[in-house]
Amino acid sequence: MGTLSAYFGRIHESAKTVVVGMGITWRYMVRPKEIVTIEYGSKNRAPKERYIPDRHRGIHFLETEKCIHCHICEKACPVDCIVMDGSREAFEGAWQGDGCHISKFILDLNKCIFCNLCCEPCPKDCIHMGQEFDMAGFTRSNGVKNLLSDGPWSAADRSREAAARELIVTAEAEAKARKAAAKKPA
Amino acid sequence: MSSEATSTAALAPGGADLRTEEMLLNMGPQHPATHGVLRVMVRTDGEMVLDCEPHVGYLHRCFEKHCENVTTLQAVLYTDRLDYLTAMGNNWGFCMAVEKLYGPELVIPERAQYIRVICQELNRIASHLLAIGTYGMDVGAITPFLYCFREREKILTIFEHICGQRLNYNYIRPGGVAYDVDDAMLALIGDFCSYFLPKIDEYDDLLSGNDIFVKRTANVGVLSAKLAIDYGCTGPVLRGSGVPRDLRKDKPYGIYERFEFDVPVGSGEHGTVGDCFDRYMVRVREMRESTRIVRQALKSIPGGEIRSAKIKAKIRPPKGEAFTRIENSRGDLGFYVVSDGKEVLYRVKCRAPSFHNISVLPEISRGSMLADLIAIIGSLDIVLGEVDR
Amino acid sequence: MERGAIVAEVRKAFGERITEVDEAALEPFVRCEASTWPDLARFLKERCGLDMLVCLSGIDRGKGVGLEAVYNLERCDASRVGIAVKIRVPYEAAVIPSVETVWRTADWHEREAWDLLGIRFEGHHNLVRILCAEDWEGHPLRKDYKSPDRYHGIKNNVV
Amino acid sequence: MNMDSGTLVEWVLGSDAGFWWRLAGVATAWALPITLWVSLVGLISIWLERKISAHIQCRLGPMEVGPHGALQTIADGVKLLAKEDLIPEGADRMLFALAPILAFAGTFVSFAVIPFGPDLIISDLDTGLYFLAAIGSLEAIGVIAAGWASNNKWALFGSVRAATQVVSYEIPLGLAFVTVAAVAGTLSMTEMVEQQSGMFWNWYMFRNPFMPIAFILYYIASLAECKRAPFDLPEAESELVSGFHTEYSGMRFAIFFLAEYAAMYVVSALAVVLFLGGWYTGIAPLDQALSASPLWGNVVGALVIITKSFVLIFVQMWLRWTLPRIRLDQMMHLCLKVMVPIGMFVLVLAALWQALLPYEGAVANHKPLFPAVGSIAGLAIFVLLTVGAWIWVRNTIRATTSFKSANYRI
Repeated sequence: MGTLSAYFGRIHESAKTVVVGMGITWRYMVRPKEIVTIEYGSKNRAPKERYIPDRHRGIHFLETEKCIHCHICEKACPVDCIVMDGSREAFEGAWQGDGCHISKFILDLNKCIFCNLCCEPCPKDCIHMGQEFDMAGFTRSNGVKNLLSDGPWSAADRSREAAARELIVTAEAEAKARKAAAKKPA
Repeated sequence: MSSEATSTAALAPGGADLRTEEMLLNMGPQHPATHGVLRVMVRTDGEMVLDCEPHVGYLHRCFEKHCENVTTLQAVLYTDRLDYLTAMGNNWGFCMAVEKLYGPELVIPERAQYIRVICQELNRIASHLLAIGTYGMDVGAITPFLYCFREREKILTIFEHICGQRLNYNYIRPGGVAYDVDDAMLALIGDFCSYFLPKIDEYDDLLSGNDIFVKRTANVGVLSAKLAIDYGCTGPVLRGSGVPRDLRKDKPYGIYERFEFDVPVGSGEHGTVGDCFDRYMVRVREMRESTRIVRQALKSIPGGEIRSAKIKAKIRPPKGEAFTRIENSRGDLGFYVVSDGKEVLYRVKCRAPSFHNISVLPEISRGSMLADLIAIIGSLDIVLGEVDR
Repeated sequence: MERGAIVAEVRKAFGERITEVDEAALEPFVRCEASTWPDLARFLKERCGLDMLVCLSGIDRGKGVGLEAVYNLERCDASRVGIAVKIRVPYEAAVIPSVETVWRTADWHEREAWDLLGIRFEGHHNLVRILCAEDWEGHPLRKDYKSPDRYHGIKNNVV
Repeated sequence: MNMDSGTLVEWVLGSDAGFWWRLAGVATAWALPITLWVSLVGLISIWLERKISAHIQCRLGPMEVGPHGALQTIADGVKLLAKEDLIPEGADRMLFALAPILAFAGTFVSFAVIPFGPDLIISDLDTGLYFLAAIGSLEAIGVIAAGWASNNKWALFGSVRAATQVVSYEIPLGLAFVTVAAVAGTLSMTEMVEQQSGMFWNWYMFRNPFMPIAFILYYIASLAECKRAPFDLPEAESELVSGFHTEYSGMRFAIFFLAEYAAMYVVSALAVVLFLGGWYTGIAPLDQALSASPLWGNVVGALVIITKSFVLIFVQMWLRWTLPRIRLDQMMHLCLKVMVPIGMFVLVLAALWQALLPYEGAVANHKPLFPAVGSIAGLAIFVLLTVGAWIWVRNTIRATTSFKSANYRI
């Protein structure tokens, strides 16, 4: 009798666990609001700023006006994906940085591992990890970006850059005002 | 499996009247169940595995050589790529070794310690979720895998908020952590904890309690405690064999001595101690314990600095040698670092838990069936990025 | 048994064969000659209970010193007492007796050290490369290693 | 449409001169709609499988091609057609090409005896059930041939597993067949359905207290027969890469795929005919009203049988996305040590019940008291099983929460 009850006990146990498992899967199946995936490129998707965190490490953007061409980011890069060139003297076709002239700022995204090590030591805080992450292309040269000519890729980055610029302008104006105020009594 | 193992031995050619032919089966490096690029040479007799031999090295990326060529700070992000499912732990392990070189004067700020613990435990949950999910898939249950990924996704998003990346964090740095965590993020983690605990019950109902699953994993791949220690197995693999060894308890690093948690060990609920089910169950229970730790840490996290001022931007570890280990989600992750006082470390050796855990595979899979071999590989939960480094 | 006791016992049993002991280092260690190592290994495992070989690190100490193998041993109980054993061998005779029969995990670790640093472990049953390809030339973690320009016709882009 | 098999055969054999033409004509006339139907079943059930699995797993599933991805399968079919037809080196080329056709033929021929409506049956054989049992295992030959011809060890493993599984599960399947036959007293499909007319408690499922168990046995065995999870060992993708069709690609793979889904339909439709009242809705007045017009009787009958079949297919899918896969020895254990003995007992007891309390059936409109006891007992057992399952689920499953956070959107 013991073996018989064990035999049917086993069947009971198996059937029970199968049914319980089916209960769980049923519960999810009939609840569309549990669905966590979204369609790629869905129009219902919120704008990127909403779901990409602020600290997201996407494709870099550079505030060219601030850059002083100090090569620190180039040195910090563990995979040598940044190549920059420029000089203190003005020359044709160069970008005017903060007293410097940069002629080249190439970022090879094929190599980049998005570690943020280039942004951290920047003395002028001018290179940033942006919000754009879509870098698919048909050729490898597609991944090589010239940060001087290619601006921020996404709207979020553009607005962030604009905000940063505004900050500089206001800071400069404030500094000027302070200087003027300091001069007056003298 | 023991009785079946002996019967297989009798079935082996020469032992039986019926002459059967052995087959040499090459499993991997491209096989859905090898969790990466592991190649296992299997000698089979029908469905029975007579012997198997794992071949590793298909993912060798010269981690140790890299570390001899990049600065200490840059080496941190190479550790991300070891056990890419527990990158926080790798960061921490490496940073701990570097910090040890600085000697006891180096004090890591309290807040950084707490953030480290929270991140590490969340990462442990994420890693175990993947281990459980893929284990379900190895034995044929695909749905739990997706459920686990759903939860893991939330943890990864939390990490994305904290440090900007989902997998290769490069977050824990020598002397502290890279960025501060704001209160909203901490609240988010708290919300996740309360959401997550009931989900573990669900996995228990759906997978761990399922009779087919239990029958597939119980008494399969029994790893005795002695063998596990002999092979240097650590983490859930060792604990599954009933050995309650956990560095967080035995040699508390960081601030682990402040938290209350248990060390789950395999008890042979449905079979022998040290079988696949025990290893699996240890992981499930560890997720609960990790959630406990995270909650305690969230309660008592102080404010303040997140990076020690003693470590400058240019990290030049003092001359010396240090070997430290942390309890990563797959076992004891150790780093042996040798510094000659330069910015670049002289030698970095990584003691990878998966490297030990996979080496025990031939011992525990002899005499099992082919389907069991898959279950055993899954229960060892190896990450080839770490085995091959 | 504390670490000090282990060291004392080892000293008592091996005397002069232990060439150096440093308990004050960040990683306390015992140093011995390669010939002493099998005996010491067995002694440490059987008498001192260090039943787990946590890590075997091969280190190239540079010209004039040679190669070094560091064995981190530990007792797998709550105390987790451990000690490192360091063995130094010259480049020209980089041979250390294998301890794969003492701790079975040494099998793969010794293969790795052979693969990456070229330390030969005598008595190992299958000392072949484990991480690098079987036909790889040289031992990459040696300090004098030069990476080949080509491997099977594939150009090496790393400068 | 009403074409009696006897007359059809006579018609074909009738004239010597046009025999082959007539045979070809009849074959085409029947094969074409069945081919279309098989393709349609394949399309629908593959789409269903994708959507069901997706919704079980909190996913959306295919959404792009057609509304809710309804045309995704067609797109995939086109892709498979356009793919290169690969035959691995060292393969047995002829057998390799033949195997998918063999596998498909077995399932395809089964449609010949499966009724869709009172008159919608290609051939109402007197030995319909027997024919099905015989022809159903033809698929195994195709699978074995595929595994052998591929010259791939994984494929060979898969095919040997398939052989083991299909051959051993023929036994409980056959036992379930015999149980129904013992109750029905016939092997003809249409006659069996006719016997189940009237209210739904006339269905064989509730004919006596053992029939629900026979149904469950049949269902489990049929899962194994068409290699569905948890019995998907022959193509266990995590163990054997893809089992017997590892080396197949393009159209040949598509044929295997189609055969699998067609087999799912065949076993489900068979379950409907054998246990669930065939084309009858189970509500006597409705059936009577419909059968007044042969056209409506057939159309609604076909719809009913298809709906019931798809409900069973749905359960197959539901099971597949819930359960892990069992091991080979456990599969054999389940078959030989659990299902065969229980099937035997069920057969003996059902036959005894039938002998002691004969049920004349609704056809004769003769309803004595005792047979009603059988139906009541059968219904009671069924309700008991259902309620028991419900209680298990209620008592075990705990409530879970959705993720809510005021702070960030995850």
